[in-house]
Amino acid sequence: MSLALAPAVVVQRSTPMRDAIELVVHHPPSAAAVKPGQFFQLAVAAPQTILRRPYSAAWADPQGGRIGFIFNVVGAGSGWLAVRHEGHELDLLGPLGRGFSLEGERPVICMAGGLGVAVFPGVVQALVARKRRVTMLLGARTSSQLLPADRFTGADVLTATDDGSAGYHGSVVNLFTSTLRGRVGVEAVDILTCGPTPMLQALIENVRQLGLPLESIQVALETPMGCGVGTCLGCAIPRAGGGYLLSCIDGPCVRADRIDWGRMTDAFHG
Amino acid sequence: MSLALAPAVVVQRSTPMRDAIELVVHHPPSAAAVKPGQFFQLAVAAPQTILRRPYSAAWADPQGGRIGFIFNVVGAGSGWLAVRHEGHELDLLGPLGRGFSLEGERPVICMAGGLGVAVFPGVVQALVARKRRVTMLLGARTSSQLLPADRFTGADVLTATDDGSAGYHGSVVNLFTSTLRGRVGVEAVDILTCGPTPMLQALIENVRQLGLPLESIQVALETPMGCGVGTCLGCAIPRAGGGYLLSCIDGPCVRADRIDWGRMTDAFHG
Amino acid sequence: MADQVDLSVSLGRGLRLRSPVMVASGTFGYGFDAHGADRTALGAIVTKGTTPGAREGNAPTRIAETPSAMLNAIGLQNPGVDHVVRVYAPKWATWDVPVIVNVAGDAVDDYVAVARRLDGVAGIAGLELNISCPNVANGLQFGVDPRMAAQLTAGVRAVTRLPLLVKLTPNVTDIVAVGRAVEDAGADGVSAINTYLGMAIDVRRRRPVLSRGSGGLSGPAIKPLALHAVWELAAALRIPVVGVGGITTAADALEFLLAGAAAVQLGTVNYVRPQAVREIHDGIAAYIAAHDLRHLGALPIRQARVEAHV
Amino acid sequence: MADQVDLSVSLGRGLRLRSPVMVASGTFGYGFDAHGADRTALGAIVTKGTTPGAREGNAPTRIAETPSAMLNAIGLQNPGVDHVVRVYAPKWATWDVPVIVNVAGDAVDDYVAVARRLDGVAGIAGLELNISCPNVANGLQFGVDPRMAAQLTAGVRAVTRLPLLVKLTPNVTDIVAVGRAVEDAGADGVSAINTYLGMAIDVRRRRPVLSRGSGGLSGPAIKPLALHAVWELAAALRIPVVGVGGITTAADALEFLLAGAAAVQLGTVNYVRPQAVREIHDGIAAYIAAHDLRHLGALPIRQARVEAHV
Ligand SMILES: Cc1cc2nc3c(=O)[nH]c(=O)nc-3n(C[C@H](O)[C@H](O)[C@H](O)COP(=O)(O)OP(=O)(O)OC[C@H]3O[C@@H](n4cnc5c(N)ncnc54)[C@H](O)[C@@H]3O)c2cc1C
Ligand SMILES: Cc1cc2nc3c(=O)[nH]c(=O)nc-3n(C[C@H](O)[C@H](O)[C@H](O)COP(=O)(O)OP(=O)(O)OC[C@H]3O[C@@H](n4cnc5c(N)ncnc54)[C@H](O)[C@@H]3O)c2cc1C
Ligand SMILES: Cc1cc2nc3c(=O)[nH]c(=O)nc-3n(C[C@H](O)[C@H](O)[C@H](O)COP(=O)(O)O)c2cc1C
Ligand SMILES: Cc1cc2nc3c(=O)[nH]c(=O)nc-3n(C[C@H](O)[C@H](O)[C@H](O)COP(=O)(O)O)c2cc1C
Ligand code: FES
Ligand code: FES
Repeated sequence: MSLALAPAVVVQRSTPMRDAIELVVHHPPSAAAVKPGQFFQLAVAAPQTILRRPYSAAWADPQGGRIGFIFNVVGAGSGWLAVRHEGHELDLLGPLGRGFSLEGERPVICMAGGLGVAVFPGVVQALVARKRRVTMLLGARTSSQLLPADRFTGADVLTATDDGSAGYHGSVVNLFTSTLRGRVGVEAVDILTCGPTPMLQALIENVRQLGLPLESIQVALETPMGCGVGTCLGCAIPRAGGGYLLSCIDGPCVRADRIDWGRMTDAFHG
Repeated sequence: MSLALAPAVVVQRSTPMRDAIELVVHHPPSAAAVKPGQFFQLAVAAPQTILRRPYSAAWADPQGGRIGFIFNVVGAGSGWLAVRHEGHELDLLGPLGRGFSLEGERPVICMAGGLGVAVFPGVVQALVARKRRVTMLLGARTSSQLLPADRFTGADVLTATDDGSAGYHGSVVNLFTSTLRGRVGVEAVDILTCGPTPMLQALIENVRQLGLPLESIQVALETPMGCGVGTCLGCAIPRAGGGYLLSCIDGPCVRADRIDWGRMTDAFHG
Repeated sequence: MADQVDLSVSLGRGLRLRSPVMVASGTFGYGFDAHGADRTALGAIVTKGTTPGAREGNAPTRIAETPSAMLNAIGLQNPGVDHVVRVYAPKWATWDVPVIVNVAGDAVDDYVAVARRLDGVAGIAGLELNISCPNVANGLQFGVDPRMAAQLTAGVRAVTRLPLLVKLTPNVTDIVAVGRAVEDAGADGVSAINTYLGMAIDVRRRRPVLSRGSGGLSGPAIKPLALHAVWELAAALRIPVVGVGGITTAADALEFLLAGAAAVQLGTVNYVRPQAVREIHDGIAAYIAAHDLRHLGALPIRQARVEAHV
Repeated sequence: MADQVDLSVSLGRGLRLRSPVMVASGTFGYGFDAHGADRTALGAIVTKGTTPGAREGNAPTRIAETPSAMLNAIGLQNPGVDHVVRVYAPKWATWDVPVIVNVAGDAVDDYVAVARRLDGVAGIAGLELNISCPNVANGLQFGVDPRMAAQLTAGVRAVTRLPLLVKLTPNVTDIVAVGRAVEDAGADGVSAINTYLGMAIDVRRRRPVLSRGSGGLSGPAIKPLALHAVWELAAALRIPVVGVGGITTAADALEFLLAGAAAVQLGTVNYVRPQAVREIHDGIAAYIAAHDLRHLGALPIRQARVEAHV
């Protein structure tokens, strides 16, 4: 593992969709090393906090030595990140964890709920580069919170909003169920997904009902983390068959059949 | 006491001398209320800190509703203040404490060591407005760390530097001793001073040797503070005759004869 | 809507507060100096620790900041109980917020003397026995030993009809044992907790920062520790537990109320955000309204309890 | 100049470290996962708590951040002592930094079994008995009772010639009594301290954040508490005291060394700044050089001691 400990510099700050911020940092070694689905632990100097915060690389540009992060403000750490501007330094630790496995030839459905979309620009780009057929399903509360489709060049983009202000009126999981039925053969897709645990639960439920194999799904987990490198044992998630996986080193991208979804609900959604 | 709890806005940030920063905030009620020598407790959102930090109002402009603070970076709180810029908000609590007593007709010697100068622009202005004759003695390590003389309009300004790069070569206390001897009658001055405890100690020593009454000296103390309003009892300073004064409400400006300088040394300089 | 929520709370023996938000001993003086706090949101004021005679307190340095916390070794500087009775109590008698006097001393007799002197004095709503001050000689001795704590409580109980809180120290192996002991000895409630024994060293001067060497730690840093103590006590005691330690936001206060505290005290935060009393009061009201709980008594959670002795 | 300073330290029974900066149990795995730490600045690695058999640990949620600190309830997830002996020890035997195995269990027999299994195994430089884990049933029982702590220490002492540290819990009234007891029972040193019992409540979900309800608090918030414990222990014990708790900077480490610690362990900071080991090592060296002290033994201050039992 190559770990960036030198500071990266923020070279761009923007608002890619409502309530979200995108920071682009310049850090050539990290940009060259990161794989789609991997994350970095970002140091935050917010009052009273001590731990780093895990953020997926939204995309990387190895030539330009740049990485993008897309996030929303949910607490002290993200609040501090949100007021970083061009020229500020950011202390990255990473790239960390296992990204998505992109091997194979089957069509891919990418499915993002809310800020789960943050991981996908780079994933879709890599899949398209591998000439795989990609359908990107985006779910949000309302249309202004959707990341624009031009961030997924080469993919079919379908959207779902809770309020019906754009695309499918309803949850992205329901959109998925219909899309899957309509567009591709049921056994013949890979599914990559990231989003809130309830969305993942609903997806798993649906997939089971459809009789699809969980093996074809990879989820990017967003479990709270301590170290991000496997030493604190704090990011455990229930493993199918007993025991635990560490989401920072066995994940964050994990095949859905490796997770015990029943115990997962107890832990994160009871 | 009128306490400012509404946020003030930084309207100007500058570097009045080397290693120092001046923040000007807009807050009309505080600017109207503050007296020379009083201070504010400034909230800082630096990592791991919780307490406010006490800072003297360097000057106030009641008409313009503005107050200036001059400080250097010594730790987390001042480090955070140092990166405030125009448009940022600052949370002030104050004005607090007792300022200098400016009554009387005698000539005044103001004597500042290092960042102790921060309290004097407003003090000198008020003294000059009262038509008192003012001599401002400024001490610093080197010439670039002296606040420019034009901040003390109407006063005679004399400087001392440890390295001799400007004015008197030596300590401001030694400059004082010679000035006092040369310029004014020994019993006929009031002395207002602010600076590091060792400087204050040296001054008291000298004044005693000269046979001057300690009553003619007022010191602005910079004891570490908790609350700034008299409730934590944390800012005790040894009182002449036994017991303690609270530097936040009995001071920060205190007549030198009210302090037990022997016990003061034990506490803050042993 | 949050306006209609009933935030009143009873701490026993007729001591009824209109708000569960109190201010903690040593952080609000005797109620005269702290400005900016909105008294209409305040349940009660607990005064600085008060001893039979006046005390000058410890030599400086008395306080030091540490990560998310502060150390103090004030040493019970106070004007003595006579001054309190003669000068302060008559003023308190005109206030509409109850004042609880925090009582301290070096020996059982000191506590009894102060309590006796305060009994029946107009303007005094209750007593809080500080058996847990880390900053005076013997300060902790009563608080760490259940038997001594009970003796002291019983001694004071015998001379006063005032509502009686006992403030526990967390510097013990088993705080529940001390809590049970003072409950049995007649306390109407416990306040948990006082400060944690801590220390800071000035590496430049190569000596402890505080003149006494050690001091008591307070502030956000100790919140998880205090919360755990309150959770354990609330499960074990029948009398009300008043939660104290590191509360700075409404969410913090709610953690304590959910853990089973009947009321909370704000300490160190008073130094930093005098408006915290109002904000926390309103935040609690909003939460109760939003969760359709109607009153404070519906807050405590216990069912999630995993094990008895974690 | 700082290069010429001797930073080596002896922890007894032949355990000599080239640097007083160790990494604390549970924060560096078994030495294989933590990247970014500069091992040339490292005095020793203390492993995750190791039990006779493998353990899966507690259900999530296992960690939570609190002001300047974190709570953990990992529950001693570890691969068991056999795996350690077979897979890890041979690798450690090739390293130039000593590895100390942190030993845990539910009963005296567990500790003795692990210690016996590790005795004489190449690659194992010492043992640290974790008699203070708040996150498993019975975890604390040995640590809070001087007699049980002594029994456990003596039991392990009887089956191993390895250097033996005993890691104390701060969740006691009198940590010095426990320290004395394990010293008399044959410990070569004590590590002080393990985490403080704490808790966080999720006010949105109205239940404890951690699956176990409570957990152990670590990080900068506890530094003043740990420092006080070390100060007291160093004054009372003859064996070396290893200081642990909230150290994140060289100044923090120096506070512990000035308080009398022979060495320090970095815990939570390893998660945040892997380079802390190097920075703190160099900071200590620079301080010693600047103060003309030449070696670590000249650091401890005691003269400023104010009172015996503050
Ligand atoms: C591998 C990984 C990749 C991630 N990538 C992204 C990303 O690209 N964009 C993005 O916006 N967010 C991402 N997250 C989530 C992000 O890490 C958290 O939102 C962030 O740590 C919150 O920090 P805070 O200080 O702002 O909030 P806190 O004050 O720590 O918490 C605020 C609220 O958020 C909850 N929370 C805290 N941490 C997490 C978490 N890890 N997951 C879910 N809820 C949490 C808390 O329980 C609390 O309710 C990722 C998380 C992981 C583990
Ligand atoms: C009434 C009053 C008025 C003041 N006015 C000014 C002013 O106008 N300009 C200015 O630059 N400073 C002033 N000070 C000092 C200023 O408050 C401190 O420098 C500041 O609080 C340090 O905060 P920090 O977080 O940056 O440093 P910290 O990290 O808290 O401390 C850094 C170092 O400074 C020392 N220190 C901390 N507080 C004080 C203090 N109050 N006095 C002296 N040393 C301290 C610490 O012991 C430590 O060595 C004033 C202090 C008082 C009490
Ligand atoms: C400066 C200071 C002085 C204190 N004095 C007393 C006291 O006299 N009596 C007492 O029982 N508690 C005293 N306390 C403890 C507080 O009442 C409270 O229990 C403790 O600070 C924890 O709460 P906090 O974290 O909200 O501050 C004092 C605390 C501080 C910070
Ligand atoms: C996630 C985590 C796991 C820990 N596991 C152990 C353990 O297995 N054995 C042990 O003795 N201490 C364990 N500790 C305690 C640390 O070794 C250390 O004593 C404590 O964290 C205080 O130091 P710190 O504040 O520098 O982290 C653990 C601490 C953390 C944060
Ligand atoms: S976050 Fe520490 S082990 Fe995964
Ligand atoms: S700073 Fe609190 S009493 Fe003076």
